[in-house]
Amino acid sequence: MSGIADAIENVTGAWILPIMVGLPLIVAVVLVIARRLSDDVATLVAASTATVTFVLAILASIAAGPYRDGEMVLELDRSWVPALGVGFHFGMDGVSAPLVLLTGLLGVLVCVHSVRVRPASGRARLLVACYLAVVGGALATFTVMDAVLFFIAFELVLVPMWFAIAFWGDDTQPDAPGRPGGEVARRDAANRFILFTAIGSALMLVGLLYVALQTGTTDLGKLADLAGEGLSHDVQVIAACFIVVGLSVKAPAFGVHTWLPPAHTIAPTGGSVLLAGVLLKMGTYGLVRVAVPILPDGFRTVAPFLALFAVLGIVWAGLACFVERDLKRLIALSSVAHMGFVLLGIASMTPQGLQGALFANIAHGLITGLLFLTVGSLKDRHHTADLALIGAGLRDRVPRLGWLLAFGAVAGLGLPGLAGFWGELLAIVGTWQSTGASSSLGTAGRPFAVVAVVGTVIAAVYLLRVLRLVWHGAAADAPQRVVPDATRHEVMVAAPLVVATVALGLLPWLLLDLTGPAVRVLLIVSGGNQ
Amino acid sequence: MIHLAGPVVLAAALAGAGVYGLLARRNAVLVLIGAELLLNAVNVLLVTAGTLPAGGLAALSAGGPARATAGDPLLPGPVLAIVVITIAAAEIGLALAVVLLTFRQRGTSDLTELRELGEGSPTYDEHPDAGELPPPASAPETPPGDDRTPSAAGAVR
Amino acid sequence: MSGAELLFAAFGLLAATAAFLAVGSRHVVHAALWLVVALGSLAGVYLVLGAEIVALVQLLVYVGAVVVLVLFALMMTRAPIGIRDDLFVGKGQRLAAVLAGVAVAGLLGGTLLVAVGDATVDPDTARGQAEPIGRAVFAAWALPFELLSLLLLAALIGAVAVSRGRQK
Amino acid sequence: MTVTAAILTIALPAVAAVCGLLFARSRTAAAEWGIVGALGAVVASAVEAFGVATGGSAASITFLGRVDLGVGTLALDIRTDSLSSSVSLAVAVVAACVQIYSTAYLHGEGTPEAPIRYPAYAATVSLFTAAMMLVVHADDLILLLVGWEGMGICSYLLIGHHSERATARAAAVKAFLVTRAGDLGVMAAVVLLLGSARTTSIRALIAAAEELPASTVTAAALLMLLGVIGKSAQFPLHTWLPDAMEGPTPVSALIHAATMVAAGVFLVARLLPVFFAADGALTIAAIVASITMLGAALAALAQDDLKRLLAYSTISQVAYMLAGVAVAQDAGEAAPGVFHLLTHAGFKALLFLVAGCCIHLVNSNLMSRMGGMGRTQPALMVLLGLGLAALAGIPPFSGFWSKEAVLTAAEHAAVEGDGGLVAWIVLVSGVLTALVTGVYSGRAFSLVAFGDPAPSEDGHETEVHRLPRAMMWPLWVLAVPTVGLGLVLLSPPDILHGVHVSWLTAFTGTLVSLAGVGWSLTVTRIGGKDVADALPPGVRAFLRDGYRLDDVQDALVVRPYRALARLAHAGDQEVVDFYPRGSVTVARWAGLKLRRLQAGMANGYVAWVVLGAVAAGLAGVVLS
Amino acid sequence: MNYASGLDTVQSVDWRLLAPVLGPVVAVAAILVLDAIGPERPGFRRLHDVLAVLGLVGAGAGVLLLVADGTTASTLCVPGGGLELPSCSYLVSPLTLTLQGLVIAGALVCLLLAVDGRAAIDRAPHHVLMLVAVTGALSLAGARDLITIVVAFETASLPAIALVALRRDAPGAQGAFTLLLTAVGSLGLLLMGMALLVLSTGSVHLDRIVAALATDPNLPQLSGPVRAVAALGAVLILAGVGFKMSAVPFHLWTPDTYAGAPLPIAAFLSVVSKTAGLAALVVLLPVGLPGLAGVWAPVIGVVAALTVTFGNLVAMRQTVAVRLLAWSTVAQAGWVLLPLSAARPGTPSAVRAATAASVGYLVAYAAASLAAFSVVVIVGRRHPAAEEHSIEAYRGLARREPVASAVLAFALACLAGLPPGIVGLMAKVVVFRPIVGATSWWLAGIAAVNVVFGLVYYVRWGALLFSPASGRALTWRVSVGEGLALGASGAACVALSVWPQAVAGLLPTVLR
Repeated sequence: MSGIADAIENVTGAWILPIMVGLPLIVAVVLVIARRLSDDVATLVAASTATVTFVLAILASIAAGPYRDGEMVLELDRSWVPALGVGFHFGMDGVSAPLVLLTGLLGVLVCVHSVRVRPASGRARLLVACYLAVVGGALATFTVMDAVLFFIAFELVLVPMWFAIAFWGDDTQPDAPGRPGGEVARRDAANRFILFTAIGSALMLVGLLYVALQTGTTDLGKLADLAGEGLSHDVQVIAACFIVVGLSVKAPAFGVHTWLPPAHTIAPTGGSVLLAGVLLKMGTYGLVRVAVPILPDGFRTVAPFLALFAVLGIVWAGLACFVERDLKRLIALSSVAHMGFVLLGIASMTPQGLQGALFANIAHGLITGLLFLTVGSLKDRHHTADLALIGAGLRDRVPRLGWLLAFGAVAGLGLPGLAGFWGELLAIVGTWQSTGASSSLGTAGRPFAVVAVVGTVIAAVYLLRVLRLVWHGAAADAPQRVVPDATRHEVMVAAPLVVATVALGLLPWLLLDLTGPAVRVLLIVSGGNQ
Repeated sequence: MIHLAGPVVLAAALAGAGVYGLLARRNAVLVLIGAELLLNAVNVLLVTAGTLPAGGLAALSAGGPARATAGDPLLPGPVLAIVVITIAAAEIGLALAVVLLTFRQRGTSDLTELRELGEGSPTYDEHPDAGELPPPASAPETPPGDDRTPSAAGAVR
Repeated sequence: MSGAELLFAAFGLLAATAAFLAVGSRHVVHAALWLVVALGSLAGVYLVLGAEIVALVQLLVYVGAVVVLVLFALMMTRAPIGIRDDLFVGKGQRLAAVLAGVAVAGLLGGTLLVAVGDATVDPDTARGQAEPIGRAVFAAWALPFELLSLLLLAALIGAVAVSRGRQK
Repeated sequence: MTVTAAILTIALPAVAAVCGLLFARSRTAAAEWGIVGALGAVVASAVEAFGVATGGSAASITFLGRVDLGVGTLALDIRTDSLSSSVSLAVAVVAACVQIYSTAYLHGEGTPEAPIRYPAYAATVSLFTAAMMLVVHADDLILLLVGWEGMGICSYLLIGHHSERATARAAAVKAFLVTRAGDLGVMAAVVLLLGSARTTSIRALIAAAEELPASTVTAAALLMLLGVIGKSAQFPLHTWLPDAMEGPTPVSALIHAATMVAAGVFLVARLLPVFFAADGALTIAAIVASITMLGAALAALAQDDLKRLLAYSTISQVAYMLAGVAVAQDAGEAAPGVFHLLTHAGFKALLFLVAGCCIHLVNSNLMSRMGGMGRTQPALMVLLGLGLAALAGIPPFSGFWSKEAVLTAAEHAAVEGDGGLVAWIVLVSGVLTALVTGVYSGRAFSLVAFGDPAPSEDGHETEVHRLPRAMMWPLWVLAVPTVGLGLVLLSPPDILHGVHVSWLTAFTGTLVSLAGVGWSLTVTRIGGKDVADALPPGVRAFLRDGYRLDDVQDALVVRPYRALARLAHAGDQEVVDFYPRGSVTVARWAGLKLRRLQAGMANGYVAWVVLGAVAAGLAGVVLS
Repeated sequence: MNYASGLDTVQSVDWRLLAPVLGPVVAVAAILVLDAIGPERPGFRRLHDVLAVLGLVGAGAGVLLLVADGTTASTLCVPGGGLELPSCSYLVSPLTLTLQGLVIAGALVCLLLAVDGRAAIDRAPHHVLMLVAVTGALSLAGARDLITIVVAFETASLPAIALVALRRDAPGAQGAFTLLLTAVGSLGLLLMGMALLVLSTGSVHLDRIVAALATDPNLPQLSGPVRAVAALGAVLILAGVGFKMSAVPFHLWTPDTYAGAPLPIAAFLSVVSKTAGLAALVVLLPVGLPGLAGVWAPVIGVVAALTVTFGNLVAMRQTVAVRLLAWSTVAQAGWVLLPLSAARPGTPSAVRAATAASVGYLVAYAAASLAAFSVVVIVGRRHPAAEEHSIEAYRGLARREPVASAVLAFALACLAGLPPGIVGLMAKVVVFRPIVGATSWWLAGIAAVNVVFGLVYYVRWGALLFSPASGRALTWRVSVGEGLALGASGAACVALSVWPQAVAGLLPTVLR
């Protein structure tokens, strides 16, 4: 392995990251400009670009080489705005490598999916350009090592996703019961998405600037090495409040999550996959990269509240899913629950907690990506995502889609042996460990762990309800009985996610060896308890 | 020997009257009278400043009758007063031209009737003639309404 | 109460009352005429304060030109002659106007009175002569006066352009 | 060699499942994959058993690699010892029989109302076998949990096989959720142990059982016990097993007789030293076992559906196994319980498959419709007789030896050991259960074999059915252990060394069960009412509905949960979403009101300018 | 006693430093002479446009020359009044040159837009008025004594009033009168403020006022009440200049005048006269009265917070394009003023940082606003409702007019602070930095909320461009002037996005 890593390193040098990030963005712009390009050619171009990006991501993670000592590699630093000390500083370590791979993979799957499955309202060229822009923005967020650039990359994904929801969203579905469907719902869902995220990133900017001003540098690497010693306690607490609130809007913590269900329900299939698989991760990645290492004391005081909202999210969203009628809204709410585990793991500030959080991050990306692809296909066939209207007996009517949905649901409820389990287990172990004086959760750690354990059952309850309503049951009493099963193309798109979920479930060390050393470096630096 | 309180009170009175004039009058021209009074209040203060020693009130408050120390040779007070008067003249010239224009266009100079541009005013009309889009590009670009477009120029509006 | 103080009080009082009448009168032309009286008495005030040239300019420009223009404007906008009660805005805004006036006067007067206290000043009439002002203008204030000329030019051209009808 | 065989027992069925699902084109191909997988497992477990028996010591190898958790490294290893090899052999045999049996039992698919599901069925059974093998061979609690829950999901899929029936769908969900609730205990135990003992490797835990802090060990043991109660359908989490009869009968034979329900007892046996170190755990297990044992037996008495009778009988027999393990005097010997587990796997699987044949013949579960089989199906009735005899514990069948072993262990603990009051309770309830078991086995036999055949409407009763060979052969295979497993005591593998049967308890036990069987067989002969009919109708209904625990569960858990969910969903819509929506409306309203200020009058605007200036002036003077 | 004894020579003038101011004046003279003697032929009238543009380009060249040699020099000075360096009326410093550059660029674009417009039919007066206004703004940037400042300020705003009135119809008249009355009222307040300053400090030159109001103990301190008079003066100055910045509560004229004015003049008001306003504010307060920063900084903070919130809230309700831009300029004025509140400690570094941020944001705002106005002007000229066309006219424009709608979308992204409008994003970062540095959390909170309020209407308008067009979308042939203006402002936005150092790194040296 290290042979290949050195080969890649000296071939491309540290330029591999900027190329990987720049390629999708540039192609997206080209696709928007090329007005004469037909939809077929455009989607093929996009699919090939996404594939090249994914290959680059793989090469970069290999080149990032042995993750044993967990420090930053493939660094490139070019100054851009000297007045603010802002520079193009790219880097990759154990924490960002898996997320880059996940983004690359989902990017490929979404673009390949859109080659065959075209949006109802046409203009696939622009939609695919939006997807590429979102992938580019997310890759930038995961590899950039400068606070202001992180803020810019954070906001880079807003406009393309806004257009994806507003112009290609599903217009049959009111975003909330009793509200008009169509253009109004699409526009409202898109606005809700962009406004929530904008206020979040604005607050985060305030926090980041406060840290940058107090320490004099905006470089995340240097700030992590400082580990908060240049900052007094209450400076850290104020900055941590701003940053954590800002970021928890993006990884929807309970309370600020109401933008997620409408956005997911209305977004087109590819949009929902990217929204759930990539965008939610930017919030939690931000917490792990910015909040935990740079403001250890500050984050330690904020952690109990973050944990409280995380746990509340797990239980509340789980309960809400039980009576939710729309399948896409249900999966969106389940994302809130899953991200609750991630936030809980981060709040515990223990190595297991953080590893659990990062693992659950990737697992959620794969599983929810699969679920959204499947439900998207179902919605394309039934023109609705309402459980009652889809009708029972999917396992007989559309066996392939049925099995994908069943697999997704089972993986979603955190069955041991599939990827979802390890994240949740380690997060709970981390929270349980996070007791005692120097820990971040203090006395609140243990009760939260207990509630989280109960939370895993809640997930089973609502997912099995879904299977019982749609997957099981006699095909006879489904309103639209004759519906075409998943095409070979759709199965090929979903297959990598299934394989990845099983692989990570059975062989967790594939991911844990990557994140382990990096997490320990982050926590040793910030003095988190073992 | 003049107590400075005199000019101060005078200036304050003039300013008060000026402000009242500005806000209470309905006729456009009378409103301008209020403005003139406000500027005259400023002139009184400036002329008084002219009578003070070089450091202004700061120097004065250092005690002793004013005449002993010499004034600032640049005489900023009176020069600024003269400048103010000239500016006032220029303003009133243009102001009356605008008032006459309003009168010619709307036939009145009463401010309570001249308020159709304000979004909150009762006579505000959001889209006066949100006419249909122009016919396709082939037709010459001559939007409706005669008094606005000089046909002579023929150039694009 | 020296002689100058008495003279200043007289002119000041005249100016103040004339100002209030100019602003408050219900007769349009009377308002303009009271304005003339106010500005004239202010010229007297400036004389007492030793700013001779300023008084002259005040008489020439203000009383001579500005007020005449105002009268012309009143005539040309066919302002109503005689006692009219439609010269003032509605009750609410008039009350606000009074309050604003009193507030401005109070704020200015109060702050300055506190700062001035009972200081007295003996205005040196020689300081306001034409010769020192002229010398000061040419030695220190060249740029403002050049700009002033530009401003007057612009005002002139603007007034002419605005009042001239559409050029055919 | 033995450990590689162990890995094969897991790998072969798993591979068969995947291939069956992906590549099987036709029904028969899927069936073949299933059978190949099962037979492979049998061979592999036989090799493993032989290896262990010929002196191979307990060995373990890494299976899914090592995971560095920061708190300690997690070794996902596989281990084999006599306990795991014997149980895996039993499981493999039963699984093979079930695979073969199912090929014939699940016929008639392909019609619109019975769509082709056999490939999925066969694959799921293979997957289930792999999961059970993983549980049996796991040397790490988390790996065990993976197999544990794997079984849970397979049982969900299999119970829900006939998913067109509403009751089947409900039973599947109920089964999974109740067992999942139980599994919370195991997961919590894992979290606890990872926290304090920094490892979940079973070997390490057993070795360090003494040194661990008492509170952690007790808590972990009790939590694991909760998992056991859930998985092995002990009181109060047993309500899912009777409903699980909605699944096809071979499934019940495999999952709800031989393997899954026994996994709980297996776990206690595997971690006995830990349970021993936890002072309260075993006593609680014993008490729960004795309550379940008697209660389930009585409930079985009142059933008139053959499969539900066997289900309640399984609950009672598993309680027997748990009692056998719970009364162990020292950390070494869980033998009686394990021995009963092995024998029970044999005869209960046989009984279920026989019941399957009966249902296949009259296609109804009710025993009242199965009367008079003695004449039409003599061979079947012999097998039924053998099974019921083993169940009742009539010598010389295997059931007798293992039940007496448990009773002897209980008596030994009560009399010599320091088992105290709990051992006595176990002994007494053991004997009573033996009596009741005898009664309901006899009743079942008399109803099915001797009862008068009910007039079937479509009159096809006349021509004699010939059961397909694929369904008969497995029965004979299973009859062998039912009859002869007792012989194994002659040269027992080391796991069964602790088994010894004292003559006194053997005699009393046999006497009691013979009395029970005799009474229920003869009472109808001599004109008395059937045993169940003798019970007052109210009591019978109460017992038949399993003490109405379902209504209790519905009232305590299901209804409040749904209400809470509706509250949360409404809350999400109104309360949490109120603030963003509210702020937007406030902003729009403010925008409208502020726009009103533009009144259009020029001197109105100057008023605002002056007002602003005055306010700023005041602030300026104050601040100076 | 001859008071004028020391002043016997006429003031010396260094013409090189005054070059930028003289550019437009020469052009004015040329245009007037040409108009007087030139024949009536239309081709001939194009010459006026060329002359006006040449005037501005000349001024631009002057600025570039001064930037090249980079020294800070002053002219029109007065023999020292007891201070080490003579007080001067005109100073050329990085601040001056930056503001002058911005004024010239803005005026050039507005002129190009206005050239084909209806108001510029009679060329001479229109161009003269615009050039005089530009001269006023340029001299204001360099003025360093109160008299020059007030005259320059008036020279910048009076012609604007006339320009608005050039539309010669009822809305134009009412818009002009509203602006006029607000300007006169504000002039009264500004002069009152200056009078109080002259009274309390006795001098008119800013460096002498700075010395008089210095806060460091070893210089003679002003007594309490006199300092109160100076403070009142400072705040009245802020109120007097507030109307030009369209800061709340002095902003009420903005929507009416923008709706009443011809569209290019609205652009002129929104960019050039706002720059002049900021120039006056920066010269008078941060440069003139750093000692009183404790007084005017909090007041500016409150005004800025009110302005940004007020502007955004009402802008959300607008449907008429030019009114939406009017309220958007009010909101953006709030953003420009926000960093000035961080000058509270009055130390040279704090004041420099605050002013640099404020001017930096103005540069970003100017580019984006000009681009937006260019497109609105182009559409306004082709739409029957002319000045009052609603944003519905832009529905589906992208399909028929991709270039113009791309520029408008990019400009709106910059104004909203959303990528791809990187310059807008960087400008928001530049504004947040001093506020967070001064740890005024309530201001940071309000600013963060206003980022969101701003998004609402910019995104709504941007989305209209790309949503499917219901009826026939507009399409047109762009004239030379409009094309140049659109191209220049669009290119400026993109250039600043690629190189935000121009926005973030302004005024590195001490403020003078």
